[in-house]
Amino acid sequence: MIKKIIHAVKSRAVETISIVSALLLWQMTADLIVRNKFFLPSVLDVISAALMIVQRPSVLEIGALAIEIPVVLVDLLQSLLHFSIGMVAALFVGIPVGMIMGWFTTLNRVLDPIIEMLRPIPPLAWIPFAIIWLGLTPVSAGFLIFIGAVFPIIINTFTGLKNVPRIYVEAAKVLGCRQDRDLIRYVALPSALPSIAAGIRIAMGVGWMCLVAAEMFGVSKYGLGFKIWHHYHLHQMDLVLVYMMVLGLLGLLIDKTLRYVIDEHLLKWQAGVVR
Amino acid sequence: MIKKIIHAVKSRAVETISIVSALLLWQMTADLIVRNKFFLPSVLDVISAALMIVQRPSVLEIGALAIEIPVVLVDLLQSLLHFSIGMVAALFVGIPVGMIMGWFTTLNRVLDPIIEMLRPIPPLAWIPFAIIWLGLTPVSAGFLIFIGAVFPIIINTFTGLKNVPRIYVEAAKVLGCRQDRDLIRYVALPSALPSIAAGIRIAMGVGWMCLVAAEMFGVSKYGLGFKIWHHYHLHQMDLVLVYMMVLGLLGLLIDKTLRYVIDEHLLKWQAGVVR
Amino acid sequence: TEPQQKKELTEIKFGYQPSTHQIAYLTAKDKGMWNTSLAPLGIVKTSDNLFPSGAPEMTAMLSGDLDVAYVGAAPFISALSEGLDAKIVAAVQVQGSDLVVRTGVPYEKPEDLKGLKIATFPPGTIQDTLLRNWLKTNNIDPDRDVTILPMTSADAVTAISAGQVDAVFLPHPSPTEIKEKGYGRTVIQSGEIMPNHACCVVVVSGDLIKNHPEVVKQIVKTHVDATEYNNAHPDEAAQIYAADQQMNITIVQHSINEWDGTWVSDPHLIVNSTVDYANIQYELGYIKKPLTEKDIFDMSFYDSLQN
Amino acid sequence: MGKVEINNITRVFRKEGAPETLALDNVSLNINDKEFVCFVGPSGCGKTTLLRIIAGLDTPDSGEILLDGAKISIPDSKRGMVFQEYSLFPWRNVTENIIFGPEMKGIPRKKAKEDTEKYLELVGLTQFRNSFPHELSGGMRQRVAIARALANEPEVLLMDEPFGALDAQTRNALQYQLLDIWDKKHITILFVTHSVDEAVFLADRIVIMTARPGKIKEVINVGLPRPRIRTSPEANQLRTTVLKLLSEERKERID
Amino acid sequence: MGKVEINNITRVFRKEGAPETLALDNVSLNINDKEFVCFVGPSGCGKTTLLRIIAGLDTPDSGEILLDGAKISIPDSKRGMVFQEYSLFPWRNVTENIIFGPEMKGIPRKKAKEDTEKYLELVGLTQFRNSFPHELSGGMRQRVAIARALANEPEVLLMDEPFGALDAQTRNALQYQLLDIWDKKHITILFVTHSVDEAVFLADRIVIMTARPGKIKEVINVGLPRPRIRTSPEANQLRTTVLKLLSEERKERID
Ligand SMILES: Nc1ncnc2c1ncn2[C@@H]1O[C@H](COP(=O)(O)OP(=O)(O)OP(=O)(O)O)[C@@H](O)[C@H]1O
Ligand SMILES: Nc1ncnc2c1ncn2[C@@H]1O[C@H](COP(=O)(O)OP(=O)(O)OP(=O)(O)O)[C@@H](O)[C@H]1O
Ligand SMILES: [Mg+2]
Ligand SMILES: [Mg+2]
Repeated sequence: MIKKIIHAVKSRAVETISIVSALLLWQMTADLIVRNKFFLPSVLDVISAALMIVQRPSVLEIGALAIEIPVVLVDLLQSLLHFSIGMVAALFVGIPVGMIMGWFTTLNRVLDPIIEMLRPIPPLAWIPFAIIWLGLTPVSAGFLIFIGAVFPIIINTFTGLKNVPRIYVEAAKVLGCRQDRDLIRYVALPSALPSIAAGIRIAMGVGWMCLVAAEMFGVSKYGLGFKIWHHYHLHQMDLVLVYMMVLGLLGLLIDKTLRYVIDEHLLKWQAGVVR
Repeated sequence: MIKKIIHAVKSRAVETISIVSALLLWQMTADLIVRNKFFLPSVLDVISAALMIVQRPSVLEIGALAIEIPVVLVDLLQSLLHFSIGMVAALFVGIPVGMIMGWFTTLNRVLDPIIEMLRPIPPLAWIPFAIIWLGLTPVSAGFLIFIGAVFPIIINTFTGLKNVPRIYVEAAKVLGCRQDRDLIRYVALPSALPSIAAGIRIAMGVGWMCLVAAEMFGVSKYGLGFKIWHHYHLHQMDLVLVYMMVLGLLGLLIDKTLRYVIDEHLLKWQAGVVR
Repeated sequence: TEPQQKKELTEIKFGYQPSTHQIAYLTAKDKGMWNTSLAPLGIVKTSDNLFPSGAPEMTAMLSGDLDVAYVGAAPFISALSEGLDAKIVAAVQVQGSDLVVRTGVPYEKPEDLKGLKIATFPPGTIQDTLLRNWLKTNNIDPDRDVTILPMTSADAVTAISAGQVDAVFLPHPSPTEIKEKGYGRTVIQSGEIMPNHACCVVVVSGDLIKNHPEVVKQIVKTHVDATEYNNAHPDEAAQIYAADQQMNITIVQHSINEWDGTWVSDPHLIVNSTVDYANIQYELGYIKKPLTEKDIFDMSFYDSLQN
Repeated sequence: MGKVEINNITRVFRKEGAPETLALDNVSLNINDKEFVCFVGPSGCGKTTLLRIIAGLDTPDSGEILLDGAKISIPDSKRGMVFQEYSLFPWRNVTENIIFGPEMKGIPRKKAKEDTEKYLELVGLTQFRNSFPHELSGGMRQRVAIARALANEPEVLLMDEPFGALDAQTRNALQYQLLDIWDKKHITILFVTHSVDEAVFLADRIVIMTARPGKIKEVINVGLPRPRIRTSPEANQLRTTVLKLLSEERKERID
Repeated sequence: MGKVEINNITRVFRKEGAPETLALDNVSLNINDKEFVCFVGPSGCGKTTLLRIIAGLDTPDSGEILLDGAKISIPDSKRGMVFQEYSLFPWRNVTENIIFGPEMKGIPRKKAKEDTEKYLELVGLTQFRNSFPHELSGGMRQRVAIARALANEPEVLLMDEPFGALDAQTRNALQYQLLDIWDKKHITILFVTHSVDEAVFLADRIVIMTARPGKIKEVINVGLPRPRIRTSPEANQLRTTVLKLLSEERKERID
């Protein structure tokens, strides 16, 4: 067991060193250069603040059930709820739309102007409409995350489908794969997967970024984003940083899981084809 | 001349119809369903508000010079300034970092954990640090845009460089292209260009989105994003929409220019290789 | 190096927010009072930044980007407890927030609020603190009996208009706007909750206070003059504000006529409510150390003007 | 049924700022059902282009292709094709590549996989059924592509230098097996090759094409009984004839 | 100088959950400077793998490659390679593909472009100098790849079935030209081919490899004076010998 851990650490030595030295650099900058807890709290400040919110209990209510857990966990679950709503919606909308646009030239011409008009409109600007249309519900927060996440998915899916090597499409056609649906499913999709996967990664990042916007207008009283604002208004920068770090770590975890699934399961064949 | 225009419209018929019907739908929704100028101003409301800001003059100061131009133009220039600072920085940081990470496995392992930690931290959460570190300057606004734009560029550049077909790299190597720098420049870069270009497109979108966040904390008294907040605080939804539309149209223009340059000049060779 | 610093001071940087509370700053600017009064002291330039809320304004002050801030007392207090070197040198206004209940929601007495959703500024603000205290004194548990939602004023107005919240507790001019559009009615004003409670204040950086007291004194004097001018000419004040914000003049005028706020400059008026407020914040754990009158105020400039 | 009529096919590749390339110039040819036709001709004369047009992958500038009398314009599974370049799906292993066609026809994967074995044996790659294309040698990839095309049981099989990357022995063995399948399944085969030997061994008719612009220079009926003996005098004579015709084409170009 | 020593090279491809593939089994061979060596062997026997290892593109599990006595492990421009698969850069047109090597050496583009003409003529593609690879036929692409390798003037040239996609006439012409260049530039050539004719016409020595696992079965000295006559009795006899050796290999595999 211990050996296993040692082995795991060893095989991750580079990563570990990288993180540790980044933290050291931060601590030293905070201690020796900035020297102002408000401008840049040090690692230790952040850790002690983190311990505080881990110990502070809160009550999670699910229906009639009420469980007492650390407040940061409640925030985390709340944010994950918002995030999942937005991401699932973005995936369900973005991938099909991107595929349709990448495959059918005419539909691309129809959808492109509308999408290009909507795309630059920032998630923040949608807040009033989210309030009006969807109310102060998790769906409303999910909507803002959706807005941020859907366009990267569309663009990278589109790019992936545009760049399917011609030879594969032709090979499939002469093998009797005639319907666009099948061509997309059996040829374009696997071939575009690296690009789509990168799109989803970006979308997760942007969506996660939008979480903070999504939780700034009163959809809930918990949430990592909500707490960032909360503590920011109170100028408690150490807690702001703790929540930023939790947000960062959770985002990292989500991203790593995604990459693991993609690289190990979906793109295994790629290893030998690319450099 | 007129013939030319007619021809241009004709060749863009699908796009035109698409936009016109979207506008019609909007007008009808506003007039017949929502029926509340505050919740959803109609197209006509927006147009009349647009006329207003085009006519309202303002003064643009460049150094000692003071020119009187419509207020919306001042906003636009201010926003473009912020946007350019952020995008240029994102390009200068994102492409090299993405290339280095995509090419050198060890450096990828060093940089990846740090980047993955920073990535999910939302631009909004950087506001306090932007103010503290960079002050109330356009650079500060640019920084927030940079934060939003740099990660999509890194990820797509990384993905592009990871997926360079092995045969091209090997062909270059036996032709005497030995240094990593040259391999990247002459092989990996052109081969990864579609993916990098998609990353830049996404980054421009996200950066443009971040503009609204970047202009919400007092770096300037002009700017499209600033004006969205401003009019929103005054509950002038028609003007909010006008500015959203200007933002959208300008974003569209930037994107189209980018795509034109990429498709016509950089990726011309692609046409015959892909479907 | 201190005398050198003294010589270098040629510019004063102001921060303010888009609120009818702070018209004094705009009046002084509009009338050129800042420039004329400060020029003899070697100030050749005044510049300002407009902030949507107090938090970034205080952050900017912390990083040294602002010399003078027109700001709410609340964000100032929390910034102070986090190490900001600055003091309140004058009041700007007292009272001026309303509890507005949505049209169609019955309200007779505070108990009627039970079970409702109320939007107000985020925790730590004057509005949030006042509202919670008032609910408590009326035997309503602010955490269990009602749902308090933290929002910006714009979001809160949108939310009440769309029927997403039942009441809002906001500073002017938002209550007037809601009323004018027919979405709600004022049921209680903040002056009834806590008379003469502090709201906006003039904050000056410690650096300026220490190194350029004569400049600070002149700033306070100009502020007092502008406040007096506004009180004497409320319609013109409304016009100045509406012009600066490109806002509908009638709403501004109605707001100024209806609110229970008062433009004042005497910091003594708000000492008690501000210190009380700081104590409440400390008890809530929102700030880390208790703050005294000495920590918060420097009345010497205002007082020296009176003699 | 697999009667192919090639009627006056012309194909020009145009490109801005460059002289246009006339790849096929008014090519006409009738191919009977169950016929085995080989195409030979100089590099770049339009053989691939012709096959692509017959497959429905490219459209001629003028002329038409009739399959059993019906005009065709899009590809379908009746006309299988083995491409000149590597065309295996890199994300599918050997077995999955071969079952692609059957899968499209709705045959259950399990059944399709069982059927695969036969074709894997045919091309001598049973051991590599789970390998991905990038793990195969060039010749092996080409063999998988042949197995994939055969597994789909087309009526017309278009083969673009299918044995080009194979050593003489493997090539001979596969020639026999191709003839065997052709005989059993009654399919029409259009076969591009650079090996005159191969053409003489396989074809009912040999079509010799001119250098660019590609036209049909001559069509030669082989008419030797099968199984053919590669070294027979008749075969040798035919070979010489074809080579001579080809070398005329050659002269006009390099050196 | 281009003396290549292949010392005890073994290469195994391993893959989880599958039997490992022994591609090269203890292969040793010394190739003299300016020698022309042809490799023949059944498909999948490891010819490409061997060439890749010599080029420095793959690392052997054991053994080493010495070039003029120095151990090599990474590719450089001294050892040029013509790949079996299409390897032109799709984003560069024909001329730009050919000047890639010279460009890497720092030769000005303008000068490099002028030098290109010679090689374009050699492979008969002057007309296509501005075409992109996707606008070329299979054989034309392969010819560009040959021109690209030659333009780089390597000391050792590794050619993996370079003429596989060419018709007999083009092939013959290019064989002459290759010999000409080899003679003039004094380079060492390692040439993989499936055509025994070609091997007999070109090689100083012919290396015959066994089926997988690839070993050297036999090395045959050709020893015929050049220019050789393809149909001479000596050539015919040699051909027969090589074919016999190859067919032994074949037997153990398909059918
Ligand atoms: N997509 C294309 N764009 C432009 N020109 C093309 C294209 N495809 C083929 N050509 C041209 O058409 C001509 C015929 O090409 P094709 O591929 O049919 O030749 P081929 O007979 O198959 O030659 P090979 O034996 O070398 O494969 C060539 O000159 C080629 O340059
Ligand atoms: N990357 C790889 N991964 C796994 N196996 C491989 C890989 N490359 C080659 N092989 C295996 O090594 C063996 C030799 O392959 P190689 O490409 O060297 O053959 P070859 O002699 O060039 O054949 P051909 O004449 O068909 O091109 C084959 O069995 C092949 O499956
Ligand atoms: Mg061809
Ligand atoms: Mg090979």
